[in-house]
Amino acid sequence: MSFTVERGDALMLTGANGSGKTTLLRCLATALKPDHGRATWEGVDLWTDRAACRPKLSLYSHASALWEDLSGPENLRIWAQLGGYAPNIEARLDEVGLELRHEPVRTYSAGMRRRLALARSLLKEPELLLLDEPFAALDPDGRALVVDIANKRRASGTTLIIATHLPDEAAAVCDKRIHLEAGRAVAVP
Amino acid sequence: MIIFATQGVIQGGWEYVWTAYITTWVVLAGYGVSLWWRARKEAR
Amino acid sequence: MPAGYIFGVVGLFIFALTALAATLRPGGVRANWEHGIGLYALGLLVYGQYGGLYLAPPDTWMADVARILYVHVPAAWISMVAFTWAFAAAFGALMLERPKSLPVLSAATAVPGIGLIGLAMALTGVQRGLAAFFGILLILTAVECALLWIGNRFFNWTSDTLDHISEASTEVGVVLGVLLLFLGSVFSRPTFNVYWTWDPRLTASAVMVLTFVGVSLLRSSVDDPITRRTWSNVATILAYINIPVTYMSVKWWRTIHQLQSTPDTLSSDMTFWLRLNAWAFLFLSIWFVARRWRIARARALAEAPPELPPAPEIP
Amino acid sequence: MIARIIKQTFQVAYKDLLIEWRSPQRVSGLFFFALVLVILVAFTADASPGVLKKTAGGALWLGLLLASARSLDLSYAIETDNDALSGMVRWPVHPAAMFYGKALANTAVLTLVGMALTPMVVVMYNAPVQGSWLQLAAVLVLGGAALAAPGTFYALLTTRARASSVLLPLLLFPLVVPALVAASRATALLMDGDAMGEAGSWLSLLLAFDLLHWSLDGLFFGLIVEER
Repeated sequence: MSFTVERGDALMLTGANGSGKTTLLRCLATALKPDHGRATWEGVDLWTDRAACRPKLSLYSHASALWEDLSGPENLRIWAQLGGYAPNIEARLDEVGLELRHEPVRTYSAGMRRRLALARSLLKEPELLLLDEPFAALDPDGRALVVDIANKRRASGTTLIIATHLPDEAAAVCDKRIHLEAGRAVAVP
Repeated sequence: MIIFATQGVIQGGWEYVWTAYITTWVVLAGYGVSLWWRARKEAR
Repeated sequence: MPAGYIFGVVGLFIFALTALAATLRPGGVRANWEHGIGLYALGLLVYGQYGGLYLAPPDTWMADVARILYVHVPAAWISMVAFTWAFAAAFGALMLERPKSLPVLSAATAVPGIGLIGLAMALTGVQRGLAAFFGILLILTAVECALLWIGNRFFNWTSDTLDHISEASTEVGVVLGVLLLFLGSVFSRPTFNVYWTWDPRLTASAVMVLTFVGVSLLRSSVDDPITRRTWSNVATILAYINIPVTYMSVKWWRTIHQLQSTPDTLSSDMTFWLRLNAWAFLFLSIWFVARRWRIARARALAEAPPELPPAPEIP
Repeated sequence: MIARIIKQTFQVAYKDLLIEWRSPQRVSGLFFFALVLVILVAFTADASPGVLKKTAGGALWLGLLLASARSLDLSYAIETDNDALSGMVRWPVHPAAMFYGKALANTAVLTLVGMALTPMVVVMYNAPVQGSWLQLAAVLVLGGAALAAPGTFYALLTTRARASSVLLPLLLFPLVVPALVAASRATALLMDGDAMGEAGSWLSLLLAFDLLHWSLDGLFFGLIVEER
């Protein structure tokens, strides 16, 4: 398969479990070396020049990359420091609808973790935001929040690629859609 | 039996020599056979 | 030239000839070319062991027990040699992932290497030894990089080729090392009256063998081929570099003096048989490595993913 | 670039130590684990007081070594729970910073456990320190660093490999034999009286081991941390 996204586009990837959505996103996020073929971002190869691409990309997936023994604000602060980003923690938490809590992440509910993980992936202010099942484990409020955040980012020029089982929710953000079947792009059923 | 060098010279000890040589041959031949066996298994 | 060397020269000649013939053969490499050196090694081994048992003179102090040396010492030397191959191949496998850097690195190590050797000529004492050591190390690196470049350019060597050689050499080294430890124990019973002494040589060998057993196990417990290659090559390099440090540390730790088992301290008749057996072990291990390399290559082919059609170009 | 790596190194180390600080049961668990081992060595050796005194250094370092294997496993468990390690690779945190940060934190934990363990060994093995306390502290720091650097390296390999809990000791323990020998000999000499002034040469061996592994392992870490 081969596809191109323009800057500021929002693309939806759909398909059954095991159709290759997550693998594709991980390749785009430089988490996985493509066995075959290649992907570029503004002409720069995503894998061979991954050092240059990584500051511009952000992947939000089921792996939250949070440290369980630290509190939510601490997690965000450390990630911001590691990347050298402005640690505007309270605004970030507010954006994803979390309060400033000092309990360790271990005590958080599944939905709260998802929101915190989303806040973490937004710390970078990425040019390309990859969302893997962003609506999973979230209540209707949470889903609306994700749609809202995604639309805001898109308006400010961020490119979005969303892999999801819920095309109806994602349709509120995306205007393009690719349907995958066994690793190949097929017509939307 | 071996008498541990009372006057400096060790006497006898052929049983140790034979142990050493036979072990060497068993190990080397055994490894060679295992290589042959594994190569055959891999070829199938 | 001492009499023992002629057998080595003949063996290396056979090896070079068969390898060259196999490489230059039109229509690809013929399987089993390494049997030539294997048969030669077997013949040498039978002759050498017979000589060690019956033809060599008994030692002045250890009498007939010293005959164990004709298997013990070659096992020690050649297990070390096999680990050296494993190290050199692991380094090569890492370098061949970036083949373009090879000529640069070769030149960048050759120049200071030659400079250091020149410096060593002018120096004396410890400084001379140090300069010579690092000079030789750099020149060896330069030579290996040059060889890797030639192999990559003209003989289609890849990272995988050398990784398989490293895998094979590690296993052969471990087999010889285990044999060495057992023989050392058999030898030490009549000479020191114990099965095991904590002398530096013995302890360092045991640690060395255990380290490489660990490397082999690491290799067998990683599933992804490329990850496995990188990890085990790095582990091989670290394990090899650790050998001299281990030896130094246990030497300082317990120093029980022990007869030196180098040819210089033995009578010339004994050195002849020692050399002969060492050559036999060397060629036998070359044969083993070659056989084991084929198995590793066959396994890699079996687990390789199926070929995909070429990817479309990105506009 | 270098300044950024150094900064990230300390940030990673700070993060690891903060996590240790937040769950102190981990470090205290390590301490008691090592203590039990030290006691068991004395029990099983069943040696006379004179001999026991000589084994004190060895027992201390054996306890620390076995505790270090546990502690290294745990130091990666916090990263792999939610895949924070891959998150750091892609953030991107420089591999060298990840290695040196984690190794520094592990060194700190091991040295701390060692320092708490030393008085226990002194009392139970009846081995009062006759050498200088400063040198003993140096042995603990350098020895902790010597276990931590290859440990941080190999623990990453083994957390991702199959049969990891068996593999780490098999890979790590033979490799750290020089450090173990040097640290335990130096400790024993400092406790039992260093008539020949040999402790210094053991310390320099330890230092050489540290230099070798802190440089090489940091260099190679980038090759192994990336999931291809």
